[in-house]
Amino acid sequence: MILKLNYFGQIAQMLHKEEEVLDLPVTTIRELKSYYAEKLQTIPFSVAVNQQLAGETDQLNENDEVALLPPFAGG
Amino acid sequence: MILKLNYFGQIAQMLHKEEEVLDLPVTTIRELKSYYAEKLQTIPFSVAVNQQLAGETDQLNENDEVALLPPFAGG
Amino acid sequence: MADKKVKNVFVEGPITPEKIANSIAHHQVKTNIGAHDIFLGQVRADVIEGKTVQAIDYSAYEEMANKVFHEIRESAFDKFDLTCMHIYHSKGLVKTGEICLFVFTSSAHRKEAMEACRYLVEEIKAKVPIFGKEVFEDASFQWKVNQ
Amino acid sequence: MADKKVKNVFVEGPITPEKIANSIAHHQVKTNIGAHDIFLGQVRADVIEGKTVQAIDYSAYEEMANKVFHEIRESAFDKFDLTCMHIYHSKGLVKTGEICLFVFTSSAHRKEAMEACRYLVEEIKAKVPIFGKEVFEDASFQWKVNQ
Repeated sequence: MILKLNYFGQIAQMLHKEEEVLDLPVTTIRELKSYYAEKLQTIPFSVAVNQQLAGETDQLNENDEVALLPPFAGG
Repeated sequence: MILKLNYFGQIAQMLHKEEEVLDLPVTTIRELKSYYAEKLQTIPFSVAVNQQLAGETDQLNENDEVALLPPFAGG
Repeated sequence: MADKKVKNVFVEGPITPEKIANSIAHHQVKTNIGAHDIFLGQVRADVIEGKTVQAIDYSAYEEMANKVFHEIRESAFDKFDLTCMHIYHSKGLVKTGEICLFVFTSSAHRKEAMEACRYLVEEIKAKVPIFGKEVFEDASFQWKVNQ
Repeated sequence: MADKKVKNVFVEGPITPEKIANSIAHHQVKTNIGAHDIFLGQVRADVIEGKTVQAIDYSAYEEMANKVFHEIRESAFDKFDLTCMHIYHSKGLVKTGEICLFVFTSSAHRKEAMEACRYLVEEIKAKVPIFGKEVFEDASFQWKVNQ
């Protein structure tokens, strides 16, 4: 599935990029998370789809804007 | 007993003065309060002696600085 | 950093936004601070029996008030882990829309700063002998009482 | 006075005391306000393994962050009886002692202003996709995580 991926903070640093378009073999957030879990090692992260935080069982759709978000540090 | 009396806010307004020295026939705060209750009609008030809030049964001493305080409105 | 000297909390007339800005700026050298909480009391144009408040004329039993402010400060330093604490209150005339109370707490962390600020405001309203005359547009007035 | 338009909350670099003063001054025409509460987040010079934080470099998923700020604002207007509410957050470099978060609530009465301010700060810390790199004096860094 074609996804527009956005990386932030420590994740962008580790992956050496802030965005990319990828065709990934995933259809749910759970699958996406396990796909990235090994690349991101110990960094905890949440996932936003089209700028909304997504739950584990949410489905992904073609061309979704997907963001991998490390822990928040606002304030 | 000679007392240095200080009046504030609505009480000063009603008594037409801010301070006076009086020789009053009172020895406790309770007596002082009942002495003033009729002059001050419906204005609730607390009493400070030498700049500390006083309780009903506290004793007064010669030359005490006594303040009659209407309800607080700070802030 | 509890300070044993009784300070003068009273400011003649309203507390200006510039005073507040200066006070904030002075804390930028204190790099152990992570959170500030500021409470501001502003004079409201309440309408009472058809008449609108124009200003509050504040008076106080000043010497006692400053002592009570001091006690409140000391007790807040005991209760909360604060870096700094500042309190200013107006005396004299403060018009509607102007600021009459400025409470400023600073701490390493937000929880302490916010709880201390709230504590201070409640204590000030309840315990400090300050009196306020709400002046209406026709120059009549009534005496304000804290809730 | 809930506002349906998504605002830009981000300010480039630190939030200045002058900006805060201007924001306070702008509220002096709103004479139905009786209480303001202001929370300020300030960058702390924490010492971590012998190295001192010099600055935080903030980044954000800005478009989503502004939407989340908007949702938080709307929910605060629903929960609390507020006259006004303003939120600003820094992006980019904010040095120790400088201000990175400014939350400003105003209401007729103190309780609402203070509770809303606290609610907003907790919501912002928990829900907004903002990231912070704590930069040390030797230019090394670590990623900040909210407690």
